[in-house]
Amino acid sequence: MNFELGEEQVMLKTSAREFLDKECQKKHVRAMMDDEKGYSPELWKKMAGLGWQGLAFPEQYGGVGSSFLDLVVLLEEMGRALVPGPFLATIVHTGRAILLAGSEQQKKEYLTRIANGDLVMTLALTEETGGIEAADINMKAKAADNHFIISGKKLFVPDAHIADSYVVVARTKGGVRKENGITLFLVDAKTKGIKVEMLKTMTGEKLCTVVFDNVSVPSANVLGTVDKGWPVVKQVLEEAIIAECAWMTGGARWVLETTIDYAKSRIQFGHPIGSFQAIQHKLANVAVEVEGCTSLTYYAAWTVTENDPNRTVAASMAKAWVSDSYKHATFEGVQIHGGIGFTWDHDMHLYFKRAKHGEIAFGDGDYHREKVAQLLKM
Amino acid sequence: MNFELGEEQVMLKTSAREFLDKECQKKHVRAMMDDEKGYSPELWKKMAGLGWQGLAFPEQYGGVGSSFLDLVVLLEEMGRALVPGPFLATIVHTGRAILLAGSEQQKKEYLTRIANGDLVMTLALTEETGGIEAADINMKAKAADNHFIISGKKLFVPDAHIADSYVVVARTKGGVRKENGITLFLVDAKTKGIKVEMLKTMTGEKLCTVVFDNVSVPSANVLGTVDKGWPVVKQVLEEAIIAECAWMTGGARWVLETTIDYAKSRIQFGHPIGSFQAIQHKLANVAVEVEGCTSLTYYAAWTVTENDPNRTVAASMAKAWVSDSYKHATFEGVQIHGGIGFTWDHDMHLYFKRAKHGEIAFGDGDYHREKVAQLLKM
Amino acid sequence: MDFSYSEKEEAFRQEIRDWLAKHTKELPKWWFDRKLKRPDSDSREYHDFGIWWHKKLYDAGFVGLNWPKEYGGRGATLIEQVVFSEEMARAQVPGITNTIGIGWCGPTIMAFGTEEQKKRFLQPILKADEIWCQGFSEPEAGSDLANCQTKGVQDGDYWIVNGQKVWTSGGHYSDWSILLVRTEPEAPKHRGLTFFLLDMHAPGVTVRPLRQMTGAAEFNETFMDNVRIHKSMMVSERGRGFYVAMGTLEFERSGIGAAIGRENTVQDMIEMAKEMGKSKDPLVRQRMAQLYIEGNVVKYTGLRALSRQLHGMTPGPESGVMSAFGMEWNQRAYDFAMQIQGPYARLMRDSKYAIDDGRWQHSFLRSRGNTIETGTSEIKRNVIAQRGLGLPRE
Amino acid sequence: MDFSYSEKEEAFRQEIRDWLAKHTKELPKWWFDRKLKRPDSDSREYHDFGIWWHKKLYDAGFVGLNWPKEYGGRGATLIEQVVFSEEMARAQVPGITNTIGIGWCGPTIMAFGTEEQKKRFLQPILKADEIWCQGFSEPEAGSDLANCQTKGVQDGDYWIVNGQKVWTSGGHYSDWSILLVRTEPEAPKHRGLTFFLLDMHAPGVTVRPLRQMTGAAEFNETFMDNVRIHKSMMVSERGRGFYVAMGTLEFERSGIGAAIGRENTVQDMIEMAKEMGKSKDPLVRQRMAQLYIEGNVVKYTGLRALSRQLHGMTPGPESGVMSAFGMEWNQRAYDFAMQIQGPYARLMRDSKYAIDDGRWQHSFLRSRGNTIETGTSEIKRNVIAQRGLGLPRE
Repeated sequence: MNFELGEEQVMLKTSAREFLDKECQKKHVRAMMDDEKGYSPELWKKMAGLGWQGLAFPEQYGGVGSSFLDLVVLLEEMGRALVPGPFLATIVHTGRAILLAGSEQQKKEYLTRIANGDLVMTLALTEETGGIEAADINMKAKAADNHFIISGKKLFVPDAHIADSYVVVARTKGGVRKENGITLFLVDAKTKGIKVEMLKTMTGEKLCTVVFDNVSVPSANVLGTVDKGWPVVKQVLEEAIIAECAWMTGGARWVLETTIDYAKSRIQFGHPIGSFQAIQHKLANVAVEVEGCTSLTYYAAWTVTENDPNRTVAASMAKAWVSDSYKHATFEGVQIHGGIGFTWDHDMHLYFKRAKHGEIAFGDGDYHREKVAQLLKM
Repeated sequence: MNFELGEEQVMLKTSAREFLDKECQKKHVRAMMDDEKGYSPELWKKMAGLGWQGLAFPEQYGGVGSSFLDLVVLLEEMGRALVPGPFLATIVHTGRAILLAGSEQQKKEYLTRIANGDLVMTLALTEETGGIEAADINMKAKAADNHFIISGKKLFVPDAHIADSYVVVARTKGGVRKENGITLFLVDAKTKGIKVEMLKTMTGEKLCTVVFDNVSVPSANVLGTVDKGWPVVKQVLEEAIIAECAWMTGGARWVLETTIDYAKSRIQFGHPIGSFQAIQHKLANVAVEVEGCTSLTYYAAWTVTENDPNRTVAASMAKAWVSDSYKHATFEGVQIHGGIGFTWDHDMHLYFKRAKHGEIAFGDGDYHREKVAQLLKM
Repeated sequence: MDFSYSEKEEAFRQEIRDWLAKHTKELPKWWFDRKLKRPDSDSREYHDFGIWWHKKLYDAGFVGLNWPKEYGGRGATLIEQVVFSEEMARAQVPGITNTIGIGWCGPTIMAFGTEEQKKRFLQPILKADEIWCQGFSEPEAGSDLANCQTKGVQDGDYWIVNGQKVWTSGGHYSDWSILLVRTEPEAPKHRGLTFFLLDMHAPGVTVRPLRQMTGAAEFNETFMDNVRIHKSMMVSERGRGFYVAMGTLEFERSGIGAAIGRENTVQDMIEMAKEMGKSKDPLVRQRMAQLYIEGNVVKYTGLRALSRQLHGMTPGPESGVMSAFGMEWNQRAYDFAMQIQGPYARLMRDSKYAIDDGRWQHSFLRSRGNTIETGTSEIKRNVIAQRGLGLPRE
Repeated sequence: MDFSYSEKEEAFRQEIRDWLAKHTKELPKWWFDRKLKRPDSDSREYHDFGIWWHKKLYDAGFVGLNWPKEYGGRGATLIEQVVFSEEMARAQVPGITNTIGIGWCGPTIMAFGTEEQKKRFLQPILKADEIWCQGFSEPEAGSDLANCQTKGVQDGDYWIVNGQKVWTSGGHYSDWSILLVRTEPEAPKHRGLTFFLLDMHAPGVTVRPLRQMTGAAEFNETFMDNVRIHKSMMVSERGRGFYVAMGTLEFERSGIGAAIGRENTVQDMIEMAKEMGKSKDPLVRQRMAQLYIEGNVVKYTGLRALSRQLHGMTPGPESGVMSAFGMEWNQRAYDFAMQIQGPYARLMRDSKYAIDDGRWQHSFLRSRGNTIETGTSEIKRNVIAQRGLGLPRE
């Protein structure tokens, strides 16, 4: 047993930190908030050059063959740097789905291109309810010969405006058991009948509506088995949740460290404010919370790597905790920074907003606590 | 408009404080915890001599004719002194019910004796569910000619072991609308078929089970109208809740003041601990909460005095707030006192336990917040 | 103890109601309909709208309620001020503008100013003909105001002032500012400051917008480069500035308007929760009820503080206490409003699908400044503990 | 990073399981059935029961896992200690007794004691033949240990000790105590203390039970009236006592047992909530899940701290952090347990209708001591901030 990062993980972390300190400064993050695309294709290519996109994919699909746990180490650093772009959407939300459910040919075709940095993808999952239960999926896909016709609207689809291709979650069969009758499709973004519209978000991250108007998708593009897509979505959601937690944990730690530094140097009443007990105790509490983020996120990532049966509860525990903790860290971060922390020019608000964004993504604290209660068989 | 105590209220408060400082010291409170009766009949008589039992009853029934608001001023002082005995049970839970619903003869008979200090009464309301909704009342009272036969069990009845007489809430009619078919009875404690058993409580306050085994009660002892008792219970509950809040607020203020005094005098690390910011902020928070207790309780008491339509929501707001605040004040009170606050010999734990007791009485914070939500038409 | 109003007070209430019944309909549609777009809070349009409404209130005699009649105010009782706040909040109409001028600068001039200053400044403040802002905070003097670094050097009848202020609220539309300047560099920190009235249009004054995390720029940085202030613009004496400023900060509004504003916020949130299909969720109900209860705690505790004032008693801990608590209430409320919206909470103003055109998102972000801008929560708790509860300073 | 166990560790786990399978059934019925009456925690009966079980564990080689073999311990790895704690907690059997002796006094003697002291004391500590307690706190030295007033004056080969200690845990059953004494009244506070081993049966030692708010008296006051302590009972040097004591307080248990104990508590609470018909209440479900999650935070953060230790790194903030958080967890959990019971929460042990014979009530009251007894939450947060996060002292 070892709860510390291994040597290679430390190297990955260190090199990622160095790379991002140089290539993804806050100036870049801010520029991308207003940028039409929302990411830098050059940076994307550079990351692919470092093997990041393919980090957790097997070597036969152009990947590095590292574990999900290793990916989490990287994601933590990316979340710390607030790297703008479709990384989570491409690698975790869709890449992992293809790895899980794809045919050999699909994996070869898609994962290799993702790993090379040639393909941007996203998952078209949520609809107007905003929910992530099977019952929230109402978009219809009707079987015809050799193809399916998809119609309906997806909401809050990240990076759909730049994605080359989507994994679309649609309903191919009705019935009482909502978990049955869901199918995953690989859909080319340029297919006729697709309309993408960008929404304006608090973080500047790009979320879109994607309207499907009688979009025809070849049957060969079904990902996994027809009507049996939900278990795949469930597993991908678990991994997406843990990835989100890693991203958020990285940000939370930046907030903690930055605020500690500020508290050490900011003088009021002749003393550094970090010497005041009220500030010390606030920061001690934030430290407890951030350490908890790391602990639960790594544990959850380990359960994915090991395919441990505790995976589901571990993911929900992590998300409930990290959702509350990151947000709280940024609340205190702004407060301890005082006026300067409330300005647009200080970077704190970038994390503040990202924390709120992350809290909401894939279910908030209340949602995941209820999940935990269910898993405890209450 | 005036949110300060009037001159007479200040006098009442001051004289009550002086009287109780002398007559109801903590030694007495502690002795009564283990005492079989749980109160001092001598003290009871003295209080009656001061007009306390009859304070809020009209003069024609031997009372002083003061308002409910005045009673609340007194109750705050009694709660501060932790006066042991059946005051709330006799004056508020039953006395107010008789005042509300009793016939002229019943009022004369019962209220006069209560005011004189000759009668101890209690309300036999809750049953095994512990709830205070109409649906929780399942004890049956069957009509026969000129009398009713009551059978069943009441739980958590305060001071039943010393009460001369009970107001019993029983069901005289079944049906879907649980609010219909409830009747109140004045029952002599010595009636055949009544068995009282004392429970052991955390505070040493006396709670009992009262078992009614075919107890015969004359029809003349019906309080109010047969089958129409629930509205009376509802109103009495509101008054009981506000009375409980006043009692608790008095205790909470003792905790705040005592802890401030301790924090000023206790020296650690060469300074009074009250000079440490962590202690200052804890106490500032408790002060906010205790001030809120006073504000909401007095407002609620005023709504009763004025028969204001906001009475129901005011009572629930007060109880939700006071339940949480008194408890929190004692948590911090123990903590700031450190080891000494955790001992049996220090008085803090008497308040600590009474706060928990009060939190639970007549619905806790969650219960009353839900009530408020209903009243806000959510 | 009596929570009801006298006949005279009720008559005043009726006067306000009658006025509101007539004039409320003149307000633009976007004011009432939370689905409609409203101008940016830092825009000229919004500012002008505020002045327009203010002048209506002024004409009706509703501005400067608490100011003495001799200075153009109404000389209203505290209770009448409560009644006014209640009615304004209940009607959900905008309040007065030039709030810093009327709430802080005017009273400071009345208390410490010369006859000349009173004659010159008070009337235009009331009418909002001259807008005022506040120049206390500096980069190195946030919570620690006595650490003010802006320097003033005497030069005949003038003072030459150099330095920088931050968090000048509404500085870009302001005509005048109250200003704290270090004039006695040799004196102990608290005794080296002097209080001035600064013409914001004077040569050498530069105002630069300070953008907040909301994206708006309600505040400014004010730079003073050899600004000349005539000695007649000094308030009180040399070296007394810190104490004048502390006096200024005591002129806090009763907060009653805000208290009733909280009830409106809860009502709006309930509506929004219903629209989102969340109003039956027991967790949502608990938090909403708690917010409502807390709002009432602030309201009634504020009224108690007022009562004490009314009876000539010094305010107890309950007054300061509620300031911090009320500010934190905003933060809890708007965070919760975001939570109710779920994934929709991420959408901002001007976005398709944004709830109520993103006003909750704006409030959520804006509310984080509340526990900083008029003294941090931490400082307020220190004050409660030390002044309210009598705990010792270290 | 790897959360799984090695073969050797799994073999050790099997050894424990086998032993438990055999011996668990020897435990009294009341240990497992929360409906049954259990002896008072401060009673002789309960104490003797603890010793009986301890000796079984000792015979099986499960006591002093972390003690070096040369001192009679098992020299187990940290992970093996975790495995042991896990299995004990999972089986819900009692732990060892003489915890202060084994956790604090023994390690202090090993680290600072003389050869003679090690020979004399270590073995009886392990076997629980001699029970130890701790004599640090005094009425005027709670959080501020350096303020110790108990006086020691040298008299030939002896020290004459006078003073009073409080919060001597289990003092009434103890044979020996570690003791902090002021021997150099002229020296600065922190340099004037000396660390002794005190025979609790020595003439002049009086132990008086200190009743807690639970009604039980787990703790004591210890009075020393001209007690003679031989100089051979001194640990380390004169004047070094404060530093030895600080070292003692560092020998904190990994807390892993407690972490898994928390899972058991949550499980028991879920059972209780079901019996009370409250397990479907969404508010109850939220809080229960939160407690479970928090329990896991403490568990995995504790394991991370252990890992750092295992790899020879100094523990990060995560170790101290969790101590305060874990103690506060108990308080939240038991307060919540009371809430679930509604009106039944008021009933105590021995009362008809008391839930689980009042054990939740006892835990509720007892838990309030948790954030005081091994250093207050406030002190722990100071330490986290100053040592863990590197914030400056004022």
